[in-house]
Amino acid sequence: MQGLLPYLINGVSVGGQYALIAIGYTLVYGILRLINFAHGDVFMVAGLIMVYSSATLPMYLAIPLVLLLTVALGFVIERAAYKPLRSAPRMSLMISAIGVSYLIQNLAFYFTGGLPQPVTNAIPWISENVTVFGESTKRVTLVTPVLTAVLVAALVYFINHTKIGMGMRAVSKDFETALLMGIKINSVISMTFVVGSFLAAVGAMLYFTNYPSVAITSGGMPGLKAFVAAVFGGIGSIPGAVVGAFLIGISEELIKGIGYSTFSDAFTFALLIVVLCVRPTGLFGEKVTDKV
Amino acid sequence: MSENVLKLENITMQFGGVVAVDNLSMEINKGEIVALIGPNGAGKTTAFNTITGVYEPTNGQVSFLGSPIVRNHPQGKMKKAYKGAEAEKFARQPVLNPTPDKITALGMARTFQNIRLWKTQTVFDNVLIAKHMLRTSNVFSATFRFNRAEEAKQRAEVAALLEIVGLTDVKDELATSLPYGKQRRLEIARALATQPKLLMLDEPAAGMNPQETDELTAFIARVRKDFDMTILLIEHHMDLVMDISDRIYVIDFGKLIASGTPEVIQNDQRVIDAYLGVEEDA
Amino acid sequence: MKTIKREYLLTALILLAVLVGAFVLDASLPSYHIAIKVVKKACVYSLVAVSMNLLNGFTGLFSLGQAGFMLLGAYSYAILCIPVAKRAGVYQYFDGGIVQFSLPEFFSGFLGGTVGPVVGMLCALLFGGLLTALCAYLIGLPVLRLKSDYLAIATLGFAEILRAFFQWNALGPLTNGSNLLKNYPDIGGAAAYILLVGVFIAVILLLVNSTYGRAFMAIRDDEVAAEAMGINLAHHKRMAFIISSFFAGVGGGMLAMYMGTVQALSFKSAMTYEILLVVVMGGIGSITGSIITSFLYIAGLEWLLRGLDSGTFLGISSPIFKNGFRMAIVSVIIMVVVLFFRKGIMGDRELPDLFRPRKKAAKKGGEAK
Amino acid sequence: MKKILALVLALAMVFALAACGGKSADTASSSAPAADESGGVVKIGVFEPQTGDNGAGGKQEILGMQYANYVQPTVEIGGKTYEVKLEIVDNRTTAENGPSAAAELMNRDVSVVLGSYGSGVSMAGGAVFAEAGVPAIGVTCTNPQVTSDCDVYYRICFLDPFQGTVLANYAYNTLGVTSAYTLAMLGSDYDQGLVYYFTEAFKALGGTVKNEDFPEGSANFVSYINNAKAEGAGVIFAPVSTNYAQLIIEAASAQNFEGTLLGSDTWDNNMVVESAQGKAVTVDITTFYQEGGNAEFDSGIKEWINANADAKTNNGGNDMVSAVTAMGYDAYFTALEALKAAGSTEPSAVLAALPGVHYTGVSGEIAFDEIGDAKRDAAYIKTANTETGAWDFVTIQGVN
Repeated sequence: MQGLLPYLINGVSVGGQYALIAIGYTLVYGILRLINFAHGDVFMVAGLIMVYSSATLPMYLAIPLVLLLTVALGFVIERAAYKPLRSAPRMSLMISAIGVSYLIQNLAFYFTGGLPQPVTNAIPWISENVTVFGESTKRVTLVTPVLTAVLVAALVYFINHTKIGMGMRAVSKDFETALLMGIKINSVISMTFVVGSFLAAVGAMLYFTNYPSVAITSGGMPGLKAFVAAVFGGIGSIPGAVVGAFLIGISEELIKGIGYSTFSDAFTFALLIVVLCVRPTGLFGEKVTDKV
Repeated sequence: MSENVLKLENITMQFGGVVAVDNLSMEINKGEIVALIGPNGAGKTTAFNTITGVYEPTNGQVSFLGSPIVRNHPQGKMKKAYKGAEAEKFARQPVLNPTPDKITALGMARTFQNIRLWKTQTVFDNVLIAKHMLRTSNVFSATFRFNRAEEAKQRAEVAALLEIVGLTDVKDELATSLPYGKQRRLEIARALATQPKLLMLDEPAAGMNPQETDELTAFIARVRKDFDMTILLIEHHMDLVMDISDRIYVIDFGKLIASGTPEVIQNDQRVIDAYLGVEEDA
Repeated sequence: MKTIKREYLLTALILLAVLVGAFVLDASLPSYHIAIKVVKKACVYSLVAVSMNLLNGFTGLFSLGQAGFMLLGAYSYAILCIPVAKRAGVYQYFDGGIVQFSLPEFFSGFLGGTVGPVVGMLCALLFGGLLTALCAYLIGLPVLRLKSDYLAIATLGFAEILRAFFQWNALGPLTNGSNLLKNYPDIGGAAAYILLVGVFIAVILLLVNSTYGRAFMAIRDDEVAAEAMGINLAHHKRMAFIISSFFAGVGGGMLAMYMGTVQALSFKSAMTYEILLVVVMGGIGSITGSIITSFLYIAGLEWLLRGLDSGTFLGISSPIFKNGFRMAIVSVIIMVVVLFFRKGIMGDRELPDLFRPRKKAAKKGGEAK
Repeated sequence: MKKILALVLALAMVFALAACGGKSADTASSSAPAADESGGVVKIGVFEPQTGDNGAGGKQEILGMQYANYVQPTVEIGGKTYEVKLEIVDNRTTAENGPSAAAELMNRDVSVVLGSYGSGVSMAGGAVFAEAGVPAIGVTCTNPQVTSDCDVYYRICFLDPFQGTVLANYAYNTLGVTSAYTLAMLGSDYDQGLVYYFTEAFKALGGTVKNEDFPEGSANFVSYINNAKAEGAGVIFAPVSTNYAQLIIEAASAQNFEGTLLGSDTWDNNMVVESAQGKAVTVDITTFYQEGGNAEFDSGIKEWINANADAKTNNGGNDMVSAVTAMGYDAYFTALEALKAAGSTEPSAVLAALPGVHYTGVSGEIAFDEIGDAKRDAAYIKTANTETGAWDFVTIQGVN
């Protein structure tokens, strides 16, 4: 391995991208106890919307449009595919999530013709090259962690200090009781998806600035990795998801650095299994006991 | 004094800082019907769950037919946090913590406060599945039907059992389609199918009207007679408890406050206070 | 008593008709005909779907490791069956590989050229199943303690790890690394597949209707009650996991047979999702449902619905019939089933249930709600 | 009730299925002689991925065939004029979908098959073509085993051992590099095969090679580029699919990699070259055809692509001519030559005639050796012009 630095810089950048997706997973899991398999695909669709909108609209219109449409997509998915199953067993909900993921991919395939869509108009400024400590990288690499930190801070404030945030916390603690207390469960859940999708859209814009094209499978791997990050950090915990994402991003790049790239994905999953078996609640998760 | 079936010694169950069951000791002898009563939240079901292996008690020992089956003493973090008594009594003995199925296999079967029948199975199959425990076949002999004789025997036993409990006419119905009273009865039949030596009923009359409760009382009495059964029950319905119990244990806030025959309990001031509440300055 | 006999008779007749149909298909059509390919692939999917149903539907363990287990079975079959003479070509980058025998050839040495290869192929299939079962046992040690969705994601992870190992060049002399394994024999036509899969599914059916199958269903319906009635959860879950994996491994071996080539890349999590959705559409807990849906799904996707992708379907031409439309339609159908017909096409009923007197069947269906 | 309805529907579908199966089988046996009398339609099967990882490449290859079909929609066989119809079936890139896609083609009674982009699925389909005795002409499937293990498979492109060696020679002799770094996707036989031959040849020349793999779905190649830099590699050889090629170019540019990125025929794609536009990278590739090699073909196909919106979309949104498109075009005409030589639309006759076919296509002379491979001894080397975003011709390179 050459100096550690370029790998660390890259790991931080990758971790930042995972973090924004991981928060979406962790929020939804915290409230619905659902692994939202479709979240990675929402991320991909956000990338596609960015490609199309930035090709036709000026950037100051394109970015809000991406955010708006992605948020709408997240909202619609929840209303259409998860809400009708609220009283169904958890397995049905998860199957529905897998079905939605399958559907989004196939629809995206149909509309793109299966071709990766080139990112022609990347967001300026952040896509330029800069030099840090003598290592060359894109500016987005540096922007991502900062923006992630800012968004997480905003999110934590939102959850701790607003009424709907309080609702989210209540629902994640105890679904039935929250319902009895007069919390509007549906709007809280919708809000969760809105927030998750918003972050996914931001993540997608940063992520695809780094890469030349959006393929319909682009969401799969980042989605899965981000999920692992969320579990690693303790699913349901926002700081956990962020820390987990950075740890996974960095360790992945280090593994590539020491020449075991064959197992860079396998390592992530192995880590997941070890965490699940040794400490199922992750680094920051709370313990839940089942009642008999 | 007849043979001792179940014996609890100093059972304590502490969740975090809350002591749900505190130093509970009790005994059940063969052929008895013993009731464990107490106000809501007194720790009855928790005690029940420590006996059946659902929870691992923080301290204490449970013996069944003379041999210890569950045993624990405060360990790890609990050592410091432990608020109960007799922390050292079992410290030098090995910890015993079998899963619920092992305890059932020893001859102790239970029912649940909120009925837990297998909802996609018929009445007959619900009872038959409980016989699974008694099989001698392995998965190969069962799959390839080398266990015909055993299967036939079990089916016959289940049919006989359903006949005794009066569910033969509904044996092909889905268990969850039965009326409430029959579901209770089915749960008891299911427990009996494991051929237990001790039957443990967790609030069998919960949610029943007086008439159903009367029927249940008669039913439990008949079970004791027909199966020569020893029974431990948790119950709120005082009529039922007073009717059929030989002895009663009363707990409040996890602690045993009284024990004895129904007559004794009925006149015990502490029990009356626990149930009716006591004025602070009284 | 009389009605029971009638419904089993009808079921037997249908099964017989299917088998005869397969023989007729084999006799009347060339072996490369699409109908035969569809039947073969659908058979394989049936077996794999049923094995998944055994775990997810009957035992209530939500596992997503199916593709990994199929990978193991497929590679076992291929590695054991490639003729020795062709190994140098197949393992072109690995000096002919380290396995230098072939089960079909080995058995034809003393059982003759007609029976021997078949015995060899069956042995390879069973070996693949056993290896998969062993692997499932090892994987099960840590992961079966996990609860529903964690179990799903852990098994998914294991499947991906397995795939990485099989593609690893260091194991190339055994697995051929990222390259294809091929040139191994196929066992026969549509009828052979139907017979073989029929036998395996019959075994699963026997298991499900045995005392162990009932115990599995008890665990699915209520774990706490099952444990309280003396059913050892760890033991039974592990057993279901191992048995399901065994059949997934055998199914993987048959998929290899059907495909003619094996490459680890095919066994992605998308394959698991595909099979899971087949199981769901057929009805979780219905073996008949899994089989019927497998046939409908494969026939539709590989044959009947191809028109949706290439411009003309059922005589209608439309510009919207372009590439990807077929998959889009299929996934919309899947979502509709998942959301509005949650019990799938069969619910938890089997073929004979359909011939039971209407009233009772309806009652059972109604109550299941 | 709903369930019974569903079941009835299901059964109906199965019967319908059986019915069409039977019908098409009948026509299979009777249609061939009937066509001879009226001089009807001859069908050429197109076995290509339109979906999956290789969907983009497959579509560009189909474009060449479609254009060829547009240029030459008829063929004279045995004194009669036949209309040529392309039967396009999607093999979804992966081997498990190969057999059924191939069988579907057989079901449509094609006389000869063209394709596929990607060797793995070609081998999976090859078994079915061999069973049916229908000849197949590989367009850009470069793995030696496609033809060596299949009697009915021929191909018009060069092979991996050749291409790998050409690239090694080019890197060592022309670029003067002694240390190479290779990057291949884990699980892709195409990538791994080329890397193998490149490594063998490069080491034989006296160079050192470091091999690494990346898992499918990777998007961040920065660490790999860093590894290459750490190795002091003068070239990064990455024979990967177009999507990864773009990502590698992107990462190499971001990390200021100063050596040369070496690509194979898959890189000959306008999206790849566009992603190199405006970046400080050197990208050299080998391919089958260089735009400008045949002016008439170039202008013709550009006009056709520009007039056809679907074609343009499939070509990645512009009119740049990829080598695979030219190869698809040549494959179509090679097939027509075989049909003419056979004097019949019977697959068996076409198969018998194929070994003797000679055709001068836009990509050069096409003739087959005894295995069924094209006799080709030269590859085009192109470099990406980072200013214009187009490929510039460098040289024609042989093995020696």
